[in-house]
Amino acid sequence: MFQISLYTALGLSIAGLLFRIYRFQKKGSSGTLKLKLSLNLKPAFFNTIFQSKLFYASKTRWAVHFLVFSGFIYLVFFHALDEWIAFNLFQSYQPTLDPFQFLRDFAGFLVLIGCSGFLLRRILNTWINPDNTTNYKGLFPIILILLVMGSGFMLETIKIISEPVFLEMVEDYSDIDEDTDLDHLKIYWETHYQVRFKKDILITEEALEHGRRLNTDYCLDCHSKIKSAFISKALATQLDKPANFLNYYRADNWLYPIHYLLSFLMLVSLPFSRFFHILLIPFASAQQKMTVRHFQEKAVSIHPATFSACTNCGLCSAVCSVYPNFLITGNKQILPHFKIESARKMMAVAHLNPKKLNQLQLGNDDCTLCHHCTDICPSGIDLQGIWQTLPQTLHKMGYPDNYTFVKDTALQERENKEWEKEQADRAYDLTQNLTGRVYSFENCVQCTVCTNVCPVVAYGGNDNDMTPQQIMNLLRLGKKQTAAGTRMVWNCLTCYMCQEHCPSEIKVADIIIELRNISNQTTDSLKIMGAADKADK
Amino acid sequence: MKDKKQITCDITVIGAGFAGMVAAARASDLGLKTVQTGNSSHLYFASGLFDFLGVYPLGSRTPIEDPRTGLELLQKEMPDHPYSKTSLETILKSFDFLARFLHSTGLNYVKPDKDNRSVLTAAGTFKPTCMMPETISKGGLLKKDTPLLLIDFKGLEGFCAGQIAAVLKKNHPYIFTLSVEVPGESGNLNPTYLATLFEDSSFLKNLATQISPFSNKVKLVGMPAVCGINKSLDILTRLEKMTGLDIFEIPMMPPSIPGLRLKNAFEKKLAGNHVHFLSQTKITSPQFNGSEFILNAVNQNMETQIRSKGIILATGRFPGGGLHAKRGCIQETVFNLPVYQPDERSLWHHLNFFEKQGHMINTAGVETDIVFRPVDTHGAVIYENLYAVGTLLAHNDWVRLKSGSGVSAVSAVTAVNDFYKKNTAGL
Amino acid sequence: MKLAYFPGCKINFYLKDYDTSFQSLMEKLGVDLIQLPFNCCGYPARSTNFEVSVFSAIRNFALARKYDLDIITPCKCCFGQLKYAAYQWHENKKLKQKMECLLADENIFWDGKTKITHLLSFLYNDIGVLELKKKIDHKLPEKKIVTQYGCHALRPFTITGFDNPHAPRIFEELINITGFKTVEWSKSTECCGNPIYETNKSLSLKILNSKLTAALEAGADHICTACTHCQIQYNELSFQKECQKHKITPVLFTQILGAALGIKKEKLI
Amino acid sequence: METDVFIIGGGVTGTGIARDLTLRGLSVILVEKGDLNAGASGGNHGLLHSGARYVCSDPEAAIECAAEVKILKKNAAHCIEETGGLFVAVKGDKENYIADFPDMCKKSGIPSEFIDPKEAREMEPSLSDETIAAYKVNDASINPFKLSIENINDAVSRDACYLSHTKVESLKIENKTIVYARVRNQISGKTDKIKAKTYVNAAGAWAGNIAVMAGIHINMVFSKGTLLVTNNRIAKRVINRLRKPTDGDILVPGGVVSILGTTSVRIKSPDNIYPTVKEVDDIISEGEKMIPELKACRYIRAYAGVRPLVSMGSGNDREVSRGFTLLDHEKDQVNNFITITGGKLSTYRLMAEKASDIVCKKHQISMNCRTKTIPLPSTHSGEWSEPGVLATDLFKPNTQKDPFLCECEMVPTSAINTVIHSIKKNGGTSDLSSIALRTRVGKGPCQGTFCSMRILSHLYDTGEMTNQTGINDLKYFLNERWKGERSLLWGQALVQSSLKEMIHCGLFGLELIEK
Repeated sequence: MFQISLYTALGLSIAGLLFRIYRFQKKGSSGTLKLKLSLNLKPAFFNTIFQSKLFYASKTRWAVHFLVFSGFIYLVFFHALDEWIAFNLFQSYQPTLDPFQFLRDFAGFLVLIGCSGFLLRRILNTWINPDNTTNYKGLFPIILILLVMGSGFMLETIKIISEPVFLEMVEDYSDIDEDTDLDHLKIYWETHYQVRFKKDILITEEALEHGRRLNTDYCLDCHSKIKSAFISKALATQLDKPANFLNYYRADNWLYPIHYLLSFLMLVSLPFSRFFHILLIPFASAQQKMTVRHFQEKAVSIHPATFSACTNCGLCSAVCSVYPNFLITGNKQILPHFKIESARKMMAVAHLNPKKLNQLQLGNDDCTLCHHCTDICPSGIDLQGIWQTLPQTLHKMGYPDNYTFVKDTALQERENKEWEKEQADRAYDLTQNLTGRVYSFENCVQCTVCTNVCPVVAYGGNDNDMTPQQIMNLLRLGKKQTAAGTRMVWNCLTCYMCQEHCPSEIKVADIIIELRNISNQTTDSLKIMGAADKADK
Repeated sequence: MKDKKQITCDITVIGAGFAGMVAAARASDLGLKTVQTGNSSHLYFASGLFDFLGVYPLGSRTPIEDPRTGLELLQKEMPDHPYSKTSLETILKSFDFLARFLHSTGLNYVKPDKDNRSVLTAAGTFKPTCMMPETISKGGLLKKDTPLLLIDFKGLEGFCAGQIAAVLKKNHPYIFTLSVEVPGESGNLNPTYLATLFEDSSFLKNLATQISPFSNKVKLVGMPAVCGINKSLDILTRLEKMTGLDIFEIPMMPPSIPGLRLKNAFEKKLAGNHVHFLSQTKITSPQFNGSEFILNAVNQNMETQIRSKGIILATGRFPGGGLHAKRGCIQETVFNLPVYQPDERSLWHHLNFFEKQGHMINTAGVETDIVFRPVDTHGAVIYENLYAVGTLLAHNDWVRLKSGSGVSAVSAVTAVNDFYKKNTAGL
Repeated sequence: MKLAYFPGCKINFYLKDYDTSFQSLMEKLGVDLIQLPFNCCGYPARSTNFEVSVFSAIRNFALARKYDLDIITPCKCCFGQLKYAAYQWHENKKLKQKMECLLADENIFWDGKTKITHLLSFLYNDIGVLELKKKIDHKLPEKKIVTQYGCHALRPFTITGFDNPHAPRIFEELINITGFKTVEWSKSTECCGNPIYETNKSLSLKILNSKLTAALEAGADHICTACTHCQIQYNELSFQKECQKHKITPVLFTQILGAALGIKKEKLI
Repeated sequence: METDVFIIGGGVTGTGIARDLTLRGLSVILVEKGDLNAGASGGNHGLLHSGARYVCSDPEAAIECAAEVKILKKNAAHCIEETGGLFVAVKGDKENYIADFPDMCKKSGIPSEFIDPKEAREMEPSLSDETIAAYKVNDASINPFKLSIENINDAVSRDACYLSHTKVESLKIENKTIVYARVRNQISGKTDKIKAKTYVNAAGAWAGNIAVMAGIHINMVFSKGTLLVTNNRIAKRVINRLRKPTDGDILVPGGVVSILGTTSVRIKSPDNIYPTVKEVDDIISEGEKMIPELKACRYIRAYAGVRPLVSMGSGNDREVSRGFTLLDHEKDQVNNFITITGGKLSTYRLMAEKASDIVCKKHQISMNCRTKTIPLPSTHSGEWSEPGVLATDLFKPNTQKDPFLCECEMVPTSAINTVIHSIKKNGGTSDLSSIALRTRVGKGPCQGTFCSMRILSHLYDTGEMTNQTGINDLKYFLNERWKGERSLLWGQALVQSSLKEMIHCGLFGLELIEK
């Protein structure tokens, strides 16, 4: 029974692993995101064993996380795999002997504290959390661990109080045959090992004394006192009353499979749940980070597996340079830990909700490539690398940046769109509204000085359409949207030469910049409309 | 709440047009601590030619040969004209100062000789002027019947060699034209960019090769005034060497490159002389506390309080913003000085745009005493150390008289000199 | 003297040596820089969303205000943007109200008093050229160098008030004390082309090239920058084929001044 | 030259008649001493009256209008902008007029709908807050230049012949019929005889002068109207002052500008008229009561037209009927000569129809008028006369290939070339003025400061011009512009014109050039 479930679990888990890897490779081969072999192992090692990056990012989080990590590792080697590891390492190893008996409990204890820490944080600061789906995804492993631990401790407790288990041990490890000796040992174990027996035996000094001697003879050298298993002991004292009942039904026998089945469930879910980050973080941290030169040479490639290393801790968003953009526009897709989630989905299923993708494109446009997110990411993901490659991918999928979008849409299309009205109605009172007020451009005397000092006009060549002063004229002629769509407006360097040189002191550059604002809003609404249409289809 | 600042100085020049620049130049030259406000970009409208007196009396069919004789007559007949407040030598002195100052910046002007020179313009007409950049000077020596090559550039609007040739045909039968294509430029070429191209030697070579074939037909070559922005003379001489021909520039519509050269020359040098320049800054609520002026120089983000002994008002006319015309009347914009002007708007302009007598509005302006200090209606000086110079001055239709630069220069220099004389003791 | 150090976004990843050299220069001049969790100056958002751009800047001001510090930045873009935002904040009541509400949500505020200064204006106005000159102990060789005034500090003058926008001087004066000799060139106040590098690379590089040619015509060995973006743009030299033909190298002002002040090389890169 | 019908005058009426007759199969020659719309057809609001304006002063004219407008909106839609119109009264306007207005409209069958002043101000934010009453009517704006150009083009396409700059010098009369007309080309000076069966005098304000050549006296009354063009479009709709028609009480949107008018001044002769400073001031001070913005806004130019009215002997010209006058001179002992004058832009088609009917009667042609039914075709040479047209439909993404010659109104080189082509096709000369007539050139804020020079040099470049007349052409063109500017030169307009003077007099010294 145990064997079967163990091997099926192992099989499943390995199959899953292979499946994930296969998927990654397939995605990897698709365009910009290629597999990259150049590894740097040092950071990978430290970040895996000591979670160094998390340590720099947030001490408390590191502490909590490390409790779970260390405790869990111990249990894996000195409890789950003791037959292969513990016994071979220490000849004297016995799960029931100190220090191992104590350490096991202690490790379990650490894991418990850690996990409750996780839960606590998740309950406390909810804003940092992504939407519910990932929330649940984050919870699943924690619950599972807690269950495993719980079942483990229960199992131990039950064994402690169980009479049958006691008798079996007596069978196996002693040659006591007289009832009196057995009774005395029972007395001793009842008092010192908290075993609960069906019928009470009256306790006498010498019986107890005799029991102690028997215990030293037969038991002590492979079964330490249970006070070292401090948690189970505590539990055992709680289970005083139902003890007989439990013993009668041999609770230990059916608790044991629950325990290992839960553990096997963990094993199976490894490739498919948040557990996966245990393997992915080392991998991600091992990936070589992008440098300026990479981008210059456009030799950027992110391994898709790194996307999945994200644990949605949200630390990146807390340090994001364009966080204020999110505060005003409210587009979640500006924040890194949302972006990577959608990016991951996009990689997984190419047909993500168009609205979402559009949002992602718009959000990602705001990124200033300040590298803060990559610096802080505890999973060691090269986030900036991703942001920098994302536009190409999105463009391929039909979500170009605004510049390209405007370049490819005919100017006539921009005039007299229904949204133009609402945009006109939307009071520009928060901006200077230079484009809306005649006096800001009517003083133009057509001297073309602005045009003459404009570097874009000078070097733009065939890429030019309108000159700055023609933009002023377009505005006078009431063609705001046309003006907003011109190459001039979008190629403008914002070098303010025109404005500084204008004899009529017209705020030429400010006007052009405001036009680009308007054009961006126009483009956004065009895109959103387009995305909505796509979504309907 | 704007950024507040305080400056104290000897003299403040309000206005960064031609007159303003001359005043600032003179002041800094005399070692006065100078602050200048205004918008220097109006120099883009300057032809780069310095007129003395081109036409007198108004209505005469032809320009005058010798400005001196014209001046004498003018001083007799127009006692209110700025020139009548000064003397020939002062005028020549100020021209001389101007030439020296500009020379020190590497912008060479030819010294005026006795007679006016008539410079060929883009319209094919001749403009009587007194001083001109050396790059233009050879155009002022244009003799009848001299074989001439005119160059224009494809895409440079408002300048066509054929047009000038057609207009000149009567007196200059031997004119060849050449339309140069600028490599890699299909469409509209603006003068400034074209001028920067001249600073690229490969472009120059290319141009030379296109001109050279004419070297056996002509001696003289005329081209639009776009021959480089910096070191224009060097570039021109290099081109002359390459082609073995005499070459001159022809001034054209604004934005004018000779004007731009002036702008750069003045700005660089004045900045070097530590003239504190507040660009695009307006003077509001000027006050006089008996000993010094307290000016509020305001722009978008800065509010600078200037405490200054003297003020040179060189704000120009309507384009410069020195004068503002309401529907009914004309006002001076900074000190709201009394403005001499026609009685009603119907008198401002003639029916004929090209009226030789000129439009009455062009004689409007600020009236001053002999050192160009504004006077009130009774002819009394308004402020001891307030001077008005340049086109702001009344009774000077500079457009028709072709006397713009002359009046600006002489008034600016005289004013600064006067201030200097009176106040050096205190400095 | 204490100042809040506003590095700007790009410096961290693209131009670490500017970061380090700037910091060690300030250390040398006895200025201690306080690192605050600043966000983007808002310049990039200026052409997409006016409100965002202003708010980003104001949020930084508020942050500095929290510690009662004035801000210094080595980046001309950031300088210009922060100035610009401050101006808008003072001009535009409605905008101001909205910003104040948003700040209140994070319980910070700004009273509009925080000053923003750029490296150059700081050295020129607050330290003073003569003061610096005294400190210089490692005169540099007389190399010909041209200056690159970044656009956004210089223009619009009526907002930044950095220096005479048509004939600026302070950069030259500051460089000339190091021993390097500045030479006149036509394009010192013109844009480097970086703002459109991402969107219209070819044009951006054309502009860069035109500047390099002009610099060579002027006979310069180096181009000196005091702006993150300009330097990043000039660093293109080493990536772009068409630029490599120009025998001219961009240098950071902080590095040459640092060297002149005798700061060790490794603290400058 | 010989033809069926000889038409004098290239205004909307003349061109309208030309089209009407060619549609009825007659051959036509049309002469114009200047160029298209040189007279009142060019010097008006470009307003397509709903008729409401005349409901009290002249009801039958009002009814005429209403009927005609319907037809035009159907047939000449591409020359018309359906702006809709408002009649608004402000504090101090005559209460009883306001009160009677709706019934009077009803009487003449003109739809008008009362709107609450507040609502009116929402529709037209520029309206004064002292607005006390407002009525909605279906006025529209029409582009008279395009109208004439399209009319004549359509006629020419049916082998009509249009001679511009051709003046009628005399009419030769033998036994009660005109035998031929002697005409002189104003530019070349060549004279020519034109024989025709019928002679139509559509010379508008100059109809009297023509009639005299046939020894007929028409008692013409000339009423000058001055109008102002603003720098930008101030109102979406036509805005009329709700009161007895008088000065400065209509604001008509013309594409991207607004046109404010008008005055009515009795003058002796229709020749060389120009807007005076006083008129301009009057118009503005009246207009600003209705729309305060008009006080501060920048004006580009002013122009004047002459209303040719045939007097019924009374005093105020506004009393004289705006209905047209059609005279068959048979009663004056000249059988093949008719005169059509007066009337309004809105009713030009009707005038043309009525005139043509008589002509056809004389030619024993039974065919009825077809302009009622056949729409006016749209040709390309017309569209450049439309304000801001380029910026909308004809915007070329890359003007590098096709630079603007006129920056203010964005007229590219290609447009100038097409126009030059069409001028030459109609036997005209491609000089600045005739290009300006057919395009927006020189109509923008700079009023020819820069475009004049640019286009001139383009003409030389392309070899359209070779002799030295160019400078005189330039001077003439600038002076024409000047007539429109001088009366409203203050503020920024004055700045612009001083710049113009600096360039063309200061630098080029054009004032010293002799003809």
